[in-house]
Amino acid sequence: MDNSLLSLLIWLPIFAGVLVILIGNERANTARWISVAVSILVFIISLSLYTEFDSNTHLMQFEEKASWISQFNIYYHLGVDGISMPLIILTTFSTILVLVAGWEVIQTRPAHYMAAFLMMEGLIIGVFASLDAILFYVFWEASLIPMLLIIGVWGGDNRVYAAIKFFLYTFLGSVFMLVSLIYMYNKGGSFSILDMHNLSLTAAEQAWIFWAFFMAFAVKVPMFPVHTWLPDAHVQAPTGGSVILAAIMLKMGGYGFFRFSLPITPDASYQFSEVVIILSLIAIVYIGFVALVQRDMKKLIAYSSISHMGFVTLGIFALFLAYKPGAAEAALLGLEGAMVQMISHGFISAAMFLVVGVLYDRLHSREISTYGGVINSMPKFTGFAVLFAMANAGLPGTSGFVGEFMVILGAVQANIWYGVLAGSTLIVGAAYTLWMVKRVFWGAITNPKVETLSDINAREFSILAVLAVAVVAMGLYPQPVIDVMQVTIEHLLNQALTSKL
Amino acid sequence: MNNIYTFDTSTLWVALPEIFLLSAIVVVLLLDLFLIKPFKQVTYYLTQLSLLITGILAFNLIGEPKTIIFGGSFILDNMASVFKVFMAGSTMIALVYTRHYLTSHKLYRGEYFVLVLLSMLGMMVMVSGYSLLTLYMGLEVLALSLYTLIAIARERAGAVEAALKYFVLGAIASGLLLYGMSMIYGISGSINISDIAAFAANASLASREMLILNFGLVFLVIGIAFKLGAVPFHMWVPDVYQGAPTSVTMFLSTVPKIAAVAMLVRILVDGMGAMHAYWSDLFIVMALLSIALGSVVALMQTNIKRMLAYSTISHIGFIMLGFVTGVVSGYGAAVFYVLVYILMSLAAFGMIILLNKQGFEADNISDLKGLSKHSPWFALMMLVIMLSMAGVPPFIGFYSKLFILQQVISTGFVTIAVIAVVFAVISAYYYLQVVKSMYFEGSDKNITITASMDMKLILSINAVLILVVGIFPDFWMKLSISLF
Amino acid sequence: MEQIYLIIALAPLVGAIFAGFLGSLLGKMATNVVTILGVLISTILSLYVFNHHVLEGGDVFNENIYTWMQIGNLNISVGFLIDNLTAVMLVIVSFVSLMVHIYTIGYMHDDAGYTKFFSYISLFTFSMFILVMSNNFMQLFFGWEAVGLVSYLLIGFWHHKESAVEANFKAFLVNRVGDFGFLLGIALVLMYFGSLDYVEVFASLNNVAGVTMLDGASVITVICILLFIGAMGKSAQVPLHVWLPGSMEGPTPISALIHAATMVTAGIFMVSRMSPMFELSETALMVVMVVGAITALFMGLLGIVQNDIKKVVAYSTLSQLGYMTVALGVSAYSAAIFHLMTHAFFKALLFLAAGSVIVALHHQQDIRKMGGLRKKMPITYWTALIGTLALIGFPGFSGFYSKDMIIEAVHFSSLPFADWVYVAVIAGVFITAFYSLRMFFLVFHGESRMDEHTQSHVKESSMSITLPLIALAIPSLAIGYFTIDPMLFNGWLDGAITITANHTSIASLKQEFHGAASMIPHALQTLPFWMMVAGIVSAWVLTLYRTQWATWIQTKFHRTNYVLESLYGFDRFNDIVFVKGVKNLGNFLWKVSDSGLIDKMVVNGSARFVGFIGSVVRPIQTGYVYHYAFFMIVSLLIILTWVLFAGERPLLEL
Amino acid sequence: MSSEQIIFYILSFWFIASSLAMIFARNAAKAVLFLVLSFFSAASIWILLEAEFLAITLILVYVGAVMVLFLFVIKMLNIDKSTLRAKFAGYLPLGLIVALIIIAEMTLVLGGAQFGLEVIPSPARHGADYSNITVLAMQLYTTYVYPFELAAVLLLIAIIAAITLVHKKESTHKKQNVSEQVNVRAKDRVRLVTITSPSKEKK
Amino acid sequence: MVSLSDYLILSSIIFCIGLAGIFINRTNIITLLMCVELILVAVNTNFIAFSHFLGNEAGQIFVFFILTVAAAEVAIGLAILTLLFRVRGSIDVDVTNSLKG
Repeated sequence: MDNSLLSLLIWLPIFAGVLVILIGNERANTARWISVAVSILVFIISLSLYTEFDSNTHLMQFEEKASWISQFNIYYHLGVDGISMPLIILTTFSTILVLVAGWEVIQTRPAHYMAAFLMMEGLIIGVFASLDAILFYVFWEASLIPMLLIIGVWGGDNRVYAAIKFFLYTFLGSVFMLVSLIYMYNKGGSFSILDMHNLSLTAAEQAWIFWAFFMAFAVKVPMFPVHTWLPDAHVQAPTGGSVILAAIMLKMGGYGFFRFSLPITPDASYQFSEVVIILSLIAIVYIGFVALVQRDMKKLIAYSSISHMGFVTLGIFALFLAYKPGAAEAALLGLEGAMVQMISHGFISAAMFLVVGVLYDRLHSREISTYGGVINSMPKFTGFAVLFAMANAGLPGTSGFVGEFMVILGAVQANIWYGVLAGSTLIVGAAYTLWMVKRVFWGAITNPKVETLSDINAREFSILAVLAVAVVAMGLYPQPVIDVMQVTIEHLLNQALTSKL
Repeated sequence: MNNIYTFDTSTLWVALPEIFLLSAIVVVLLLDLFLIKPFKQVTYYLTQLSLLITGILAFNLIGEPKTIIFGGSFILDNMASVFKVFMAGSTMIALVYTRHYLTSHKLYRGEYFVLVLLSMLGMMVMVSGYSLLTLYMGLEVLALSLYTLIAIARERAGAVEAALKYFVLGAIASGLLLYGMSMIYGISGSINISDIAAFAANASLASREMLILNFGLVFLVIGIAFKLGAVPFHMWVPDVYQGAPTSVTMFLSTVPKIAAVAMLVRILVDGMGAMHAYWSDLFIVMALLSIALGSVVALMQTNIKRMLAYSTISHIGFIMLGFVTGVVSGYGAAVFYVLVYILMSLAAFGMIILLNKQGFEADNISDLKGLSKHSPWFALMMLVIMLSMAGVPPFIGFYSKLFILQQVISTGFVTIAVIAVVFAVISAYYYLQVVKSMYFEGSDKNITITASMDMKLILSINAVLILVVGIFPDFWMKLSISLF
Repeated sequence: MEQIYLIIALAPLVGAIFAGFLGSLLGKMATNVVTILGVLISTILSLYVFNHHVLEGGDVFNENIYTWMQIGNLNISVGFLIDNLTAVMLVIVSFVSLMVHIYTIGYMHDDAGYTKFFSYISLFTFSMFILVMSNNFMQLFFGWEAVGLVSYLLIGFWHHKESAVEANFKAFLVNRVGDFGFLLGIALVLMYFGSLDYVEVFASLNNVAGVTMLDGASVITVICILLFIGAMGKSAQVPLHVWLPGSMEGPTPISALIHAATMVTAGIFMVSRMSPMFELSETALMVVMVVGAITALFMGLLGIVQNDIKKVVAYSTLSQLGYMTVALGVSAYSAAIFHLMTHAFFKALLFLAAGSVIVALHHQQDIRKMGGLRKKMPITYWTALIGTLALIGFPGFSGFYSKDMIIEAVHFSSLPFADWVYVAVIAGVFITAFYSLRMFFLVFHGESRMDEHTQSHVKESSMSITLPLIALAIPSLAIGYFTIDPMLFNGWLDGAITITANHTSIASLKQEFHGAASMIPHALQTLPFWMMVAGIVSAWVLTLYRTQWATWIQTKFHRTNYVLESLYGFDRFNDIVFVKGVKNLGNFLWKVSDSGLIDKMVVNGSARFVGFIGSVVRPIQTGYVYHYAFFMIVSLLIILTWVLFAGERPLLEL
Repeated sequence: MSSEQIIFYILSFWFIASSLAMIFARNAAKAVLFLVLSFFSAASIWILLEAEFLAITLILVYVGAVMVLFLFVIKMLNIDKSTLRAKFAGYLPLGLIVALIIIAEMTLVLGGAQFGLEVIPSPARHGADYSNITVLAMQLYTTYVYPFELAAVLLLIAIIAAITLVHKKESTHKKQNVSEQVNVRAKDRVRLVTITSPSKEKK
Repeated sequence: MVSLSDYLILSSIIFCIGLAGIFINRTNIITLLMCVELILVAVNTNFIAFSHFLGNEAGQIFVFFILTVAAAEVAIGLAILTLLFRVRGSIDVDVTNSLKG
């Protein structure tokens, strides 16, 4: 592969999206075929990131650099390392699923729907691949636009509120990041993220910058107490939107912590790590309880997403307390656990939302009480649903276990009580997930409409099967994923532990 | 004594664009009188041609060394030439949109074009003005033409009311400005910017000169703030934007901002640059008030023109922040912002005009309902425009804000930057209202677009530019900085 | 050898996958052939492994199969540790599983989920193998949860029954509570030992022995108790026992395999596996012992008032698990494993027999509606009799040896509260005998209380059902006699179990032990035997001889009866505190805190606040031009004043 | 007190008094006349300042033309009837306070300390040969030729504006359009309509 | 002798009377136009006074142009006023508030 692999990954879907818009809704089938074909192509191309990836170095790979806005030394600078590469592949992977899932479900303006997702794919890849802060910010914000439209145009009854809330919430979060990026540019004369890693900052500066970043990333993750956009957005978004939102967009926040907060403001991260950890634990426990009483399936999964993402932030920020000189394993467990959790959550939440989507397409209700005894009419589907539910509950052998396991192991070493609180998700997580499974899938049929449900068709089956394979494979053998990020994370750990003061 | 009073005709070429334009105005005016109905369109084309030639003439002067003629009243520098080119270009675009509006609202009259050209002339005078007197004269030429343009829809009560308000307040503002000018003249003994600059540079702190300069400065700043439409001298903006015929609003909200900024630069930067510390304090307050009030009050609006008026006030706040920095690159950022703002504002009003139907102003946000169904392309364009105004990347509006913020932060005003971005987020809400209307809400009304091809084409190019320049903003940023 | 171990583990998995994905295509026959074949291979190879390790004294096998995760120096792998303990467990699991597989052919013959069922039980077998063969905590946890998953699926196998669905949810959750402790224990192990590998952990036990945490608690104690909480969940010790009776909602073969013979004993196995660690903490051992004793006694009592045939067996399982736990507590790990083994056989037998009855009576489970089945179902009768006698510890039967050893071990224990526990386990013997025989008599003896229709159809079950009964009856009868010596005293489990010198129960037992045969006459002189006899007699009296006395006792001791029938109120407590409490808490957090406070007040509130400010500021724009002028002029005044007198550089001083 | 001062103060008094009278006048026409009085005072003061040309211009242009225009409009629109000022009293005190404060501040700034005779002495009076008009004219047509041209443009705008805004075109009278009449065709006059009878349609 | 300061203060008073006139006056718009004229006269007086004391004619020139502009302004102002009268039937300030908010 030549050097412009990442550019190809970014721009191919975006231009394909434009093309699909031009094809128009009238020729919907052409649009669908092209979209799916492009997404598969992009996925295949992105796989070469994995195959050609050198996991023995923390340095950026597949780098591209060209002057963009010379006024500010802004470069079109792309590159990936062990943190971003898996997330890019996750993105390309999820997009295929979403496009296939929307194949016949989306009947209003199908071409635009497909185009929005394709463009979003490109933009999100851009987020993960950017090595220039402004380029990053541009992609970061731009990716809001297609999501805004996806929620607003194809969403549920209260979509307008949800879409605008989503947009403003995340927009508000990220503008502070912009200010701090500019601040660092003024200080260091470069918008390159890697240069910012080496920029020396005083304690006060770090604190301000840390919180500015925190605003941006915490909203995106989302962390307690800035999470309330998520349930609304998820519930109102069409299935595909929820999937991308949960599977990828939330990861942008976690990625931000990895890429910006830890290396740029290590001392502030250390100083405020307990605050973040406590917020994460609140997210895990408190949100777990909130999830338990939800009556809307999507809302339940949305809340469970918040809870699961709490592990990501917990894992990241536990490193400072878990690290002991000479024994980096605990800190690494947390950090890598956070990464693994992000990827795994990408699969599982996507799967869960698709599961709800399958039901919603049939009965147009997300209320748990509408269902009951679905297994009787949809046994195959229930099989998948239960598998994913178990993964959501963190059952060993599924990917859901790996991240949580690692983070809990790490957190316990930071402070036993962190571990206790985090571990409570074993109970609460199982409770809300399986209670929903129980009320939706098991039992006798109470609603006559459930009886008429037809089991998943080949298209739905294949989507769920692919996800199931991914979930189980990663649960049984996570090492390949860890291999890829190991060196990078170790380097990151060093950065986070090296004081800038 | 007589030898002081000279008039050197050999330097007149420097004012060639103005001279040409004035001649062209006379030609258009006279020709229009004799044109019979079927050929009325000739006025339009002639106007466009005049603007084109004016623009070309101005373009040719780019790169000429700084020249001051007419006894110090007139300056030719790169800023002046570039601004003139931009003004000519923007006016041409505006006129493309205008023609559609005028025909559909039965306002098509030759005088309209003459007045636009006259205001253009006034703005060119302002841009090149290098004495308080010429600046004032240019300002009045512009203002009087605008009053007339607004009132040209004379059957409409709103338009007349808007014109009247603008007129009365404008007159007061002129009075204040003149009062300030008299003070500056009285203390410095000259009305030439260069003399004033020299005087201000030499005035020592806490001296009598400083006191009077400052005293005059307050009035000058107010006069300029009024022209820009900054809070608390913004009251005319929403009423005039709403009341005026849309084509006039479009013109009024765009090109004159360049002139106002040019006047600001001439008086405050070129003339009172030494007193930056004094006027920048005022600017900070007014800029933040503008950003805040513009963002917050716009939330409440249902009329899209009025909403854009408040949004303009907010944008003006950002532009003023550029001048707060007191450094060349900051001024460059402000100029960049102005140019970007004009590009966006033209497109936004162009969209409103595009949606006009025979005699019906589509100026409520709800009139855009369901646009994305009936005309996805233009809905997309409007989306781009609105998000760009909100400052969302990758559109050009983001880079202008970025540039300003970068400058503001580098001067040490981090808090100001934070306040500004928070309000930028608030303002995003009302831009989203437009997006909401277009995309999220259906409508049983069938929106048909009746505009001619040239209008559609130019509008599309205009909107696409918002994206394209957004992707490659480097040149324009550099250009803006190079003007100082 | 590695291949053999792999085949043992994977053969059932292959069967499970085959049955799960292709079962519906291939039909019932192919499904059960494949799955049974898989388990059969495992059984044969298990016997081979047993022979290799236990009988021939082969070396302990401890190798990693693949690296699950490598972080820094921390290696977490999937691997096998095969020693005598594992070998014994393999045999038990594979044998019982094989029997249950065969039994299922008949039992589930008409069920719609036939192939699925086979898939599940094969999957279970695989998971159980992984659990017992594991050489590290992660894999142990994996197996631990995997058996839990299958248990969940199988309890809810008849998913149309609301009670079954309720029960499996409950089972999973209660197990999760245990797992929560277990996982924390594992995390602490990693924290203090730096490894999750058994061998490495045990090797560095001495380094950690004196370490304390959390203001003085011994690390080892904390870890052991946390791990034991896991065991409590899986092995259904009080108070985490509440799920086990409910699990009887599953098909009977499951009750036999999972909820009697194998899975529930995983906790016992785990603690035995961890014996080097538990040995270092008296406190932990004591906790184990006391919990076990409470379970053994009080769960047995509940068996008395049960009328559901499976529930009675279930409570007896709880009680027997309590015995095993007690044995663990007094460091008689081998006795626990021994009882585990015998219990596996006779309890599986009892369940299968119960199942046979249930099938014969068209899924009638209430023992008050049975009676007099002895004639109609002779094989079931005789095998059930063997099972019952083994359960109550009738001398000579397998249960006799194992239970007697446990009682004696408690007797020799020097732990605090050991005396009380001794009393409890002795009392348990009476209770066990009483409820077991009560059930036995009610089912097989006396008048038939069935309706006409059922009675006319009752007949002995088919071959596939009776065959396993017979196959299980043989070990239930004899295995105790043959294995007590090698298992407890002659080193079958030596390599796998560590007992420190100060825990002398087993050593004392060894001194007392003079061969299996001599235990029988000896037993006649001991209290437990007579307690058992008393139990049998009272059962006979109350069920066959003077049934009205039972009613009298029930009314006379109605309070006690109420306590027992309400199962000590555990369920109600859980319902009120956990189910309702958590729901209320969740609703509070959701409605009040999350959507009320954060979302409505802070988030939407700030949006509304901005809107409010807007609506306040907006009327300033009155539309009157003189207001605008006034505004301008006042602004002029303010600015002028500010510039002249205030600001950073005031120009004038007043 | 010199005579110049006395004259100045008298004129100032008149100036201020008539200005105040103007803004308080209830009748628009009277207000115009008070303004004329103000302009006279102003012109007189300008003469004190030796700006004779401008003083004359003020009288001629303003009083002679602009004020007449005002009066003309007032009479034309018939708006000299005094309308009651409903909320007049409410705004008066506030307005006066604001105005007084501004005056006070301006006085502070412009007072003797800055522009007193000690700081800027009164210049010597010009001699009899001084022609204010000549001096201004010399500059106007040389140095200030550019603004002068602009003034012309401005007046042009005023003309265009006045005509554009106020001039009524067609509405007042009908007129013939000869070319239209000549070029008319028959089909422009008569439109042939095919009328289908409803009964036919029904079948 | 009359000092420059006196002239300036006089004009400032007139200036403020003009300003005050605008917002305390709501009889009709024509009075507003007259107030504006008052303001301009005040400014002119400033310029002339400065011009006189500085011995510099630029101020007077400036006044010349201000007078021109003012005349033109009045023409346009009155034109707009006439229009307003046509569309509204009144030139009361109080009724011209259809645009607000």
